[in-house]
Amino acid sequence: MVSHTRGGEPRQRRSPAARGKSGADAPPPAGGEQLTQYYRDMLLIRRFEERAARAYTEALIGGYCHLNLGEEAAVVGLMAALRPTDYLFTNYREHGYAIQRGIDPKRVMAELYGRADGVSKGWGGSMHMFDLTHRLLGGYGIVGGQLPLATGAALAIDYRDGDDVVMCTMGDGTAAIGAFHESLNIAALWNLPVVFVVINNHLGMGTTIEKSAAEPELYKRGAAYRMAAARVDGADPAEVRQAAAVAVESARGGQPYLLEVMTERLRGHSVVDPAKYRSAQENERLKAADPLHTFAAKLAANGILDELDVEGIEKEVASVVAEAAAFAANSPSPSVETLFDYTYASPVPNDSRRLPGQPLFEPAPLPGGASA
Amino acid sequence: MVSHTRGGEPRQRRSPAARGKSGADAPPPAGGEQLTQYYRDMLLIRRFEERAARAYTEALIGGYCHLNLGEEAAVVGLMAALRPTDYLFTNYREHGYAIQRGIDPKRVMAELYGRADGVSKGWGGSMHMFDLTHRLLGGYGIVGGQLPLATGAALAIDYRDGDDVVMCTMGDGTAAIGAFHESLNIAALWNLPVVFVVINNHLGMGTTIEKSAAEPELYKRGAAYRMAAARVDGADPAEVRQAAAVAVESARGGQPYLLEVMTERLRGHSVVDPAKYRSAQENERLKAADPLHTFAAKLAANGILDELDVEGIEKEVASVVAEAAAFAANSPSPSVETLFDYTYASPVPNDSRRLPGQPLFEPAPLPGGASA
Amino acid sequence: MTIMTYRQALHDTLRAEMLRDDDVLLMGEEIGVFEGSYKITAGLLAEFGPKRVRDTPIAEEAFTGAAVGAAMLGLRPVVEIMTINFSLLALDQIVNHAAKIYGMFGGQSKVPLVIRTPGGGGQQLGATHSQNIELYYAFVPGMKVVAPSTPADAKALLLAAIRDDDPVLFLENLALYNTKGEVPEENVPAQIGQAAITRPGKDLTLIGYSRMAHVATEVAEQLASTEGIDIEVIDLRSLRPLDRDTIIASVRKTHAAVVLEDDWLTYGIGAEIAASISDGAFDDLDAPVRRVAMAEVPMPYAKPLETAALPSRYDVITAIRQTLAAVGHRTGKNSPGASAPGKSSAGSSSTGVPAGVKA
Amino acid sequence: MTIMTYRQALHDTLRAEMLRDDDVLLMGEEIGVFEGSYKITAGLLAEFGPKRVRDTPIAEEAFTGAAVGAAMLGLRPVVEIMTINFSLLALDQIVNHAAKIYGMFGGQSKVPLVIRTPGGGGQQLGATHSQNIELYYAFVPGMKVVAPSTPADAKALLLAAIRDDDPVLFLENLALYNTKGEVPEENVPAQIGQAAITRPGKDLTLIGYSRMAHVATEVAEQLASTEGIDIEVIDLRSLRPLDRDTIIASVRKTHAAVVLEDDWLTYGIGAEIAASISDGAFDDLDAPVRRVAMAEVPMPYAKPLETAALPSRYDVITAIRQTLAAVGHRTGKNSPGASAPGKSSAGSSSTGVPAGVKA
Ligand SMILES: Cc1ncc(C[n+]2csc(CCOP(=O)(O)OP(=O)(O)O)c2C)c(N)n1
Ligand SMILES: Cc1ncc(C[n+]2csc(CCOP(=O)(O)OP(=O)(O)O)c2C)c(N)n1
Ligand SMILES: [Mg+2]
Ligand SMILES: [Mg+2]
Repeated sequence: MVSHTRGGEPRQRRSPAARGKSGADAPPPAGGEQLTQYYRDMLLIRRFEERAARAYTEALIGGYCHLNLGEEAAVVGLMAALRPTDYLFTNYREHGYAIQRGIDPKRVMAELYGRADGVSKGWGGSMHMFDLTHRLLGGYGIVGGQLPLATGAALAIDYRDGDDVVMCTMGDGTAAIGAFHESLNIAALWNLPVVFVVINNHLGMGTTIEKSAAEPELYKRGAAYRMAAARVDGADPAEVRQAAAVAVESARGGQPYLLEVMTERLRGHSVVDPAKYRSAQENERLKAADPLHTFAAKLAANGILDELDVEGIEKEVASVVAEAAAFAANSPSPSVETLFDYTYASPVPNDSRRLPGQPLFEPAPLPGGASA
Repeated sequence: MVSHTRGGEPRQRRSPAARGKSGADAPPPAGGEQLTQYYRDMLLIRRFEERAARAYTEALIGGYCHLNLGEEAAVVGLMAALRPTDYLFTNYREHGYAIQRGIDPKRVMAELYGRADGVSKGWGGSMHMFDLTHRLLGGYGIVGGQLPLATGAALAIDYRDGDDVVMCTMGDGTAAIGAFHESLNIAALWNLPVVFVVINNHLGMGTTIEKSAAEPELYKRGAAYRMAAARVDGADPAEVRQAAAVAVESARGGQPYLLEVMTERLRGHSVVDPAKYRSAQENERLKAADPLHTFAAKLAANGILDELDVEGIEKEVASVVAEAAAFAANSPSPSVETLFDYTYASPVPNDSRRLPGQPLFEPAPLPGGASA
Repeated sequence: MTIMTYRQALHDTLRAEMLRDDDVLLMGEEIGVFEGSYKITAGLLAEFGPKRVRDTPIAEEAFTGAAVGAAMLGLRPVVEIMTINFSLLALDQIVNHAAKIYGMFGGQSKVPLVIRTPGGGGQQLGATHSQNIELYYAFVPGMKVVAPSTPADAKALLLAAIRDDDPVLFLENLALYNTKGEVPEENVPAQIGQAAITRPGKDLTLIGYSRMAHVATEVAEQLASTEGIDIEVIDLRSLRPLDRDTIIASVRKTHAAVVLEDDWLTYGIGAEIAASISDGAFDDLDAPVRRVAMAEVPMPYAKPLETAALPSRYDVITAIRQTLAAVGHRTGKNSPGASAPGKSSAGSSSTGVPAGVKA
Repeated sequence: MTIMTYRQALHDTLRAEMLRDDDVLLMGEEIGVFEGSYKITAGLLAEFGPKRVRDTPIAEEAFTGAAVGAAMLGLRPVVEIMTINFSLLALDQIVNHAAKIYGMFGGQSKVPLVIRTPGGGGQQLGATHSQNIELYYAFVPGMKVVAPSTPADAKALLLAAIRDDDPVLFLENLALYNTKGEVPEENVPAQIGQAAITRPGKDLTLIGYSRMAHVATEVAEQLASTEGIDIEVIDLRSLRPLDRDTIIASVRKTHAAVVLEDDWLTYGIGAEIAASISDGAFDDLDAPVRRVAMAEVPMPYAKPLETAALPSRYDVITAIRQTLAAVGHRTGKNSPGASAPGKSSAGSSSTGVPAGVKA
């Protein structure tokens, strides 16, 4: 189901020529093949994340590691609504998005391992994946940090009369931060081609949405900016894709959009969080609501997917994930020689290239030339 | 006229005992005497500000100086709705508020002059007036800076089950800043006794509200936090007072409130702004809409105020302002000896008390005792 | 005395102060139900309830500013900002409001506020989560900044911070939470604004704070036992105010100094320490003050790069050796313990080596 | 060469770059209809239209962050933050995003962004509007920070900043906008990262940036004519990267240095300059490096107090005199121009005066 609120008229309506067909309706419902592909994509994310969790316990991955477990349908549906030339800004919980944007899982896993073949050459890690060719403009670790950036990217597209769209995803807890307000206001004020997507798993880390938002129906906040908004169930990739397509085409037409996707986070906030704050019964509910299973059941019921297909897909996916892990394990660490290579894009004199043990100035040589 | 939007139910309704009579309706309409008093108060602000503007041109006042000219009815009506024990946080455009809170105009003018008898001992100036006994908890120069502070003051009242209310005023341009969003959300989430008041003069400095807010009907933003909200015409002090009283009693009952007061800024953003960006016709409109004259006319029409009264009040006010200026002119500047007295409230060793010309360490005495 | 972790000392002190004074309340993200990102506040929500242990929305600016406002009305809020990196979002409320309100209004309103926040690095958290920016607070008049390196100081300085009437930035460190040490039973607050000589010595003054004060003591003990080098260790404890007297008095005795910091070298905390020593102990220094700090890069995620960018014990020992060698080279004495009466110009400025060559 | 104000040089350069490159756009509060709080952008909205001269809402964090995002897609935004005090609200977008994006993603995305903002003081704007916090940017790897003191440098450095592919904090100063100087017709960008010797001299090195570089030159000229003291003046121009080589080479020649800054002394910009000199020119310094800076208080509004808190020409002259006296006291020479070959320990550490006594 989808609930809506209407946005105001865009102040400066773009010519369809410049912005592409504007305000288009939802695409035709997905057919069996496409639905099967969605399932395959969801399963890939599921198995990839499970493998990442294991690699973390094996100390092959470090730092913070946040997984998309339970949000597979949302990730798949959202990414399916984007053109390859559209841009994505997201947060630290972005492995699945990277894969769905078309980045080879090998390079995603290699980044988690901190290797030179990773999408960010090992400099970013789990929270900071970036790939220009697939127009993933970054996972960001500062809550809300991606919103102003996405707004600016949309401004650049608009500035050049391009017809690409920027999608910016965030969590429900992120809707409380100032950048949310400032960014949505500017995007609406300037009719920028951007879709803000709240992945509402009703939890920050352990804080529920009721404890972080005075208006917990977050899509309703669009009204504060005369921004069109909707809420959609995130358990079904086809539904998500339909709602996202409407949002994306609205943005393409010069009307930014706020889309709220209702999801569940199957595990802790990050791989190290045991989520003790959840009751056994809550965990039961989560198991039952697992979108991977409910979606599989739906496809089975509609005769689109049978036991055998599922097994086949499992095998496929398993080998993709295994290859990714193997590739990551064999990829070299970035060389320490590169430590000073990414401070500045324009070389500049007097840039510091000193290691912690090195002096600021060469010590004067000792009398008799004995070295210190 | 007043337009309304409803807030949600307070999550945790306070006991009337703890919070005082909650959600009271507007007070009875003001009688003739009270209306005359409002007029007197408005005129005092008008003449005080005109005197301040003159003193600025005479270089008796420095820094930035923002006046309440055109907003007298809003200031008087809002302050009339507060109990003496309620708190006010406001911005840099606060001379009139200080006077209406009951602070002697002499001390307000002395602060503008930067003298020791000023409300902030000359340390704050035009933008930073503070007086604990009259519960003016500060004018603040950073746009939006007062909102989190006011929210926290309301938290302290709530923490101690007090039944005072905090009023926090701001301008329309301030509604675009992140602190607005963060503060209103927290205030509504925690049912804090605070009223946020937007003085909408439809201008930032030269930027119109239409260019700074995607939803220019700012009171509607209350809905994003399930916060009760209303908009009122700021040209009539009685109307403002009625609307403010509703807001204040709602807050006292544990339901924070967003009140938008529509006003006009008769001159530039600050005394040095010639407001070239305004058309002659716009300036004509402003003259016609001057609340001081419209309100006087209204009182005259209702036989509450005649020529003579007006003259009498003019005389009264003129002498109050003249005394204030004289007092300020004769008040001493704060002594340079006090420069290091207000860095810390709790004395602490090794606090720096060095003037710019003094060395960090006493220079070693010269051989033969010649001094450097 | 009991042995406990730095984390435990913080937890117990928060609890003790909340029991002592009803005006003390805790605010921050995930400090209640989640029991804190680093579990400092574990159990306190259960004991004191949601009124005094407040889980806030993710809104650093407003909840920190709300704590300032509450402090203006006499409460004594202790705010937790999950890591110091996120404090940038609250900086306006801290620097432009908390630190200004007492002075800007002529001393009419105190702001008894504590902001607890950990710095760190070495956890592979990447460029935005590995910064040490205590400088941003230590630079500001009106702020007080303390940085305990031991469980005992964590307790004593937290007591002092909570009872102080000014805004105090209380710097913790991810790498210190699990370190153990003796902590006295009694609740005796430390004096903010004073450094401590944690190891007396005569050959060289080694200065650090927070994690690096910890490293300093370890290295000093090691060099004493392995090479008979007698190092005096100073733990700054308070970054603002800064206790220059203790530092200068030490260097006037040892004639040499090495400063350790976990932040970036250029403009970092160590710059002020080195500048102050070079001024106050000018005639007593026998070698340039050496600084050991992070490499000046956005911190990479990959472990080998992160390790290379962070100061190590080996780096500290190198700096000490080179500094003692420089002392010997100027005083003529070669025993590491040598402490000449003062600078000799022998072969110094006459050695016409071009300065300013980067290593 | 034409004579024009610092303001005019900024205005003309912005205009010239917008004419040269369609990707250059301006964003900020009140820069269009209001023509800028300090009128730097006067007339540009009329000439280039609202698409390239964007009045933003009062939302420092989002419009600065939006400029970062636009720069990631190849535009070259020039943001105006009305005064540097308000930049605290955008600090997360600048420090955690603009300065990190190139490194954090392994060099995949450039951020060609310029942030123009004036510092200042002395305008009676009070505690929150009189700060000089360029340190917050100069401290951060990934940022470049320039601080022109003359109209010519305002032009040359702004050209360089706009054409640079990294985020550049371009520091202006309220007190410099109306100062005049010669500006070349040609659009020749300066080299970021290099200081300039604006007056050669042999007796003492006087170092400043922004307004204080201006003051330095004036004082040097005055002392040259009135007392025959020959001062070498260095204008840092770039705070990050910092050109230590130029500074050290000068001090190795003059043997004495005084550092001028408009920010607070403790942990201020001058701390790094003093620390670097004391290290790199250790054997050549004949007196401690002296720093002249603001008093460490929240800036009061009242004129007499504000004046007392700000460094004056008189303070600078006092510092120079006392430093030259200290040189004489160590070198035995008393002529201000004395430049001994290096440190002599004569009567230095033997003078047992307790150090660390605050003035
Ligand atoms: C500014 C900032 N504050 C706090 C944090 C720590 N933090 C990381 S994730 C998180 C919770 C975010 O919740 P939500 O927005 O719902 O996203 P989710 O993790 O549920 O996808 C917090 C508080 C941060 N990274 N940045
Ligand atoms: C954070 C911040 N940004 C910018 C400014 C500069 N400034 C001072 S007042 C003002 C306009 C405010 O307009 P509004 O909120 O409508 O209040 P008004 O002056 O109209 O009463 C601006 C941009 C500031 N003081 N603080
Ligand atoms: Mg969430
Ligand atoms: Mg306004």
